[in-house]
Amino acid sequence: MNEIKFYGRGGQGAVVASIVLANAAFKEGKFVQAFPFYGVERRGAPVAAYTRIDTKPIRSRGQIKSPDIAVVLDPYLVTALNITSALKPGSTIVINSSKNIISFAKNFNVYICDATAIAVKRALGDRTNPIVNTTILGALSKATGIVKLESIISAMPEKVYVKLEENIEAAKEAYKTVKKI
Amino acid sequence: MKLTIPQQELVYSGNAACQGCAGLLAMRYCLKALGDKTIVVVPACCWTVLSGAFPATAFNVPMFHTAFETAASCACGVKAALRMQGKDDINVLAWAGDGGTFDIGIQALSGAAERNDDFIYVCYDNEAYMNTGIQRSSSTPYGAATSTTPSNMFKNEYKKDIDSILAAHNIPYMATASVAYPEDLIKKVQTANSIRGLKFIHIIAPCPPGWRYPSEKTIALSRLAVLTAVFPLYEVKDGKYTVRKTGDKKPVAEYIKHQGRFRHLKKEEIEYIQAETDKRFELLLKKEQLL
Amino acid sequence: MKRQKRHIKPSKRFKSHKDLPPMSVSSVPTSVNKTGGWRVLTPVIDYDKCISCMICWKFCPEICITAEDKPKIILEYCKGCGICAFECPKKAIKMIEAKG
Amino acid sequence: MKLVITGNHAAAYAAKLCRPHVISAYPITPQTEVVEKLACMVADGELKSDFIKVESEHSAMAACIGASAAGSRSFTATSSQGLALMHEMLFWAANSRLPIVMINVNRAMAPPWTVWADQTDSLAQRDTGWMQFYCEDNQEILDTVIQAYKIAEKVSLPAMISLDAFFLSHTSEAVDVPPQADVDRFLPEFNPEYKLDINNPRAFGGLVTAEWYYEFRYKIHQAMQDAKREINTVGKEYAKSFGRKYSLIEPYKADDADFLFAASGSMVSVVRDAVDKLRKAQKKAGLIKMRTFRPFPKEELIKLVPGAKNLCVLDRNISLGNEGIFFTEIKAALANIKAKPMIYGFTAGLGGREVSVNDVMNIAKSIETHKAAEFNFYGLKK
Repeated sequence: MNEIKFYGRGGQGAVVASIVLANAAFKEGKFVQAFPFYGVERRGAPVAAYTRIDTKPIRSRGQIKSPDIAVVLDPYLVTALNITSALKPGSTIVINSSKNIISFAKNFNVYICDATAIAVKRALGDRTNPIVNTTILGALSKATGIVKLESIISAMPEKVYVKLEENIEAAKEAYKTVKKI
Repeated sequence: MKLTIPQQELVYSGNAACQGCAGLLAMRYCLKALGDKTIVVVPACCWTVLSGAFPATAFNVPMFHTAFETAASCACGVKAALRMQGKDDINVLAWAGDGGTFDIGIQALSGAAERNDDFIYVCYDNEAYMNTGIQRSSSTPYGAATSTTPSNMFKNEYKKDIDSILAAHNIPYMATASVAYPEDLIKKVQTANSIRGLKFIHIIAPCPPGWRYPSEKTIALSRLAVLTAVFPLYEVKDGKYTVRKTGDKKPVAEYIKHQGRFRHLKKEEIEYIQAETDKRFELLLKKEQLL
Repeated sequence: MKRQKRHIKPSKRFKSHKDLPPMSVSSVPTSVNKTGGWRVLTPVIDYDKCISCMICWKFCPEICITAEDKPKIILEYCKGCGICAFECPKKAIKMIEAKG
Repeated sequence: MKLVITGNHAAAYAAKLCRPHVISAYPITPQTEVVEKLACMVADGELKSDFIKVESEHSAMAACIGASAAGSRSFTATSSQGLALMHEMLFWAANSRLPIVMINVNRAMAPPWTVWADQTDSLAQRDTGWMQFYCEDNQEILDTVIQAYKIAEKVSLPAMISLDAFFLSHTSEAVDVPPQADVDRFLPEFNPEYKLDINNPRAFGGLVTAEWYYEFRYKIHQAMQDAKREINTVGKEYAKSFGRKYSLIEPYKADDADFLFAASGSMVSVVRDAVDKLRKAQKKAGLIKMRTFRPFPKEELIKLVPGAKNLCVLDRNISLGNEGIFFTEIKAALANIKAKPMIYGFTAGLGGREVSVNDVMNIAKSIETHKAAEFNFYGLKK
């Protein structure tokens, strides 16, 4: 079973990302589950969302204590929320960042991709609040291979109602530009 | 450096309000006006959550969280107790959103108004159920898209005229206010506080995620609401209307164009809003002359 | 503005039900939560243009601009809403793309 | 001094003697004389209280909550539909740990319209965190209101005192109304540690996540357990001051009884007569008066019951789809004890139907002659 935790801020689309990812895996015949952590969602405040993907029916619910994949939509959260403390050694971290900001990258597979630049270039969200969810999924697909890029693209229309084309292009670009550190 | 409003701050930073929240500013100004001898009663609304989770509080005054319908009835109980304890000098402020005032809490508010209970009721009006994710309320303006009135079925009813409803209760003082005019807002809260009985203050409170505009424009929209007469500033003291004159009205389109919640409106729908706005503003000016 | 009192981080204060008040009673100022991390854009004041009119202080929802001779922005709390920059009559405040 | 007064007026006198700062109530048959009497007492200057004439029961409880949170003793009274409308605010009061005392006249829930006695209205509120007392007569109404403030303010929980519509509310009987000075000595000033205080700005009721909500609920449960002790303690103190002793439950000729009744409300008096009659007929009958429903007196019940062969629980209520509510709770309390009597449940008197001594005798007979089922609708027009 893959357990993915999305770290974002209110308004960045972390919840939508978790659902699009689940839909994508579902289209590949997997059993899926996606849910946000319901707390104080405020534009800007830290928000968590989760996706479980498995080959057999998923019975456990509730928060994922130590995910094997972490997707960080806002690089500031890595330090603010001390993300690595919850991660098992050897798990994968995909960060929306133009530079490496994890000092002890050795016990994790760390990937970075400047999703903000890719999103803002296509006017996804606005300057004070770029929406990077679909973009980062492109990077996640390449970095972990848990779902194909095509599945993510075909899953998008169910949750992305505005600027679908730009979202698809952004995911493709992230898929190409994501780098392992 | 001369300040035009009191310097004392009774709200703490570090609260959980969204970036550019007018509701946060409105509370900041009201507590500046009332000072620290004030108890606040807050029903379910954005302030329920943004004021901090246990054990933190964004208030530097005592406050009580109460049920959605009960801002007015709970505040009435607080004030009655304080009076019986000989502490009648303590201000009681009922602080509710538009849902808690126009819809679910109107019965308790009407009761308090009819009894002329002695406290200030402030409605910070962001024109929808923002705390629960932007669902339509009776305060949502005609034409606006919300999560329950999507743009292809936008809100078809005009904003409920809560001010006239309160005025009809013949309460001693009522006023509208905007965070773009803090000096005016604070003066009105202090005027209200100098009067016995039920005082109602209705503050327009633009909401970046709810109205879909960039957070830096909160003050601009709070100003345009007034200048376009969509939300005119006025007072009603013992039935006498006093409307703040702001020169020639700006076209409503000036106000609407910044807001994503209106982006779907066609020309004739905006014209309808302009016509309605003009008609209501004319009526308000007539009330000022007649009453 | 008086310094807000330092307080223990909320979550560290209680160990069991015995430590809790009878119901949810809050007295720790929210200033223990540094909301500065919410920003995407950061306001920077150009003091050559600033005329200390204090309009930025007046319109800041987060109360994180100081009311002194020259206004200063307390970045610990600024959420980067951009109101100060937008409303400044002298255009003395710029929103830059950094946490600042 | 002794007065011949209705249950409603007994409640009003009791409230007055407790000097509530704030009364906030909405009229509803058959509670109206409570609020009317209090209104006159305030008008005549007999009672220094702010009586807020609210526009609904929901606001009645909300105003009491505001007043109590601000540190003032507060009182209200309601019945059936009004109590149901208060449901949300009953949780609000208990969870806020506010010692509000309320009279509830037990009246059947509509539709069909009815104004007569039935306990389902208050029993339906059993999980709201309110202590619940059921009174047998008008004296007990007055005495229980006074004790309830002392108990409530000690454990910081609200208390609901129920009395049967018309059988008590509108029935006049002799009631000893104690002098104000004695009640002032018995009932200390209300001075809560947690209240809205401008010298100590705190927020009450703020958001709590799964991290602590569970523990806050436990604290209320603990307070209910403490209340079991307090109810008996205050009941003894009341005997010292006023000569009438009260406790969680009250046995009547139960020590050597092999046939026990359990009943609550005004019906208890009728069962006392039936027990006396059965005793005369050489039958070892006894009664357990269920005075308190929350906190539920499980431990006391377990002490009283062994030795009895049959226990017959009378309910003027019904939990639809199950059975009488006291019946269910008493069975649950006794589930794991060894020497357990056979327990029978009888619902009777719904909607104000009379329950006479003969009815109780018939019930006893139906058990002796093994005609009774485990749960029975007594007096149903079949």
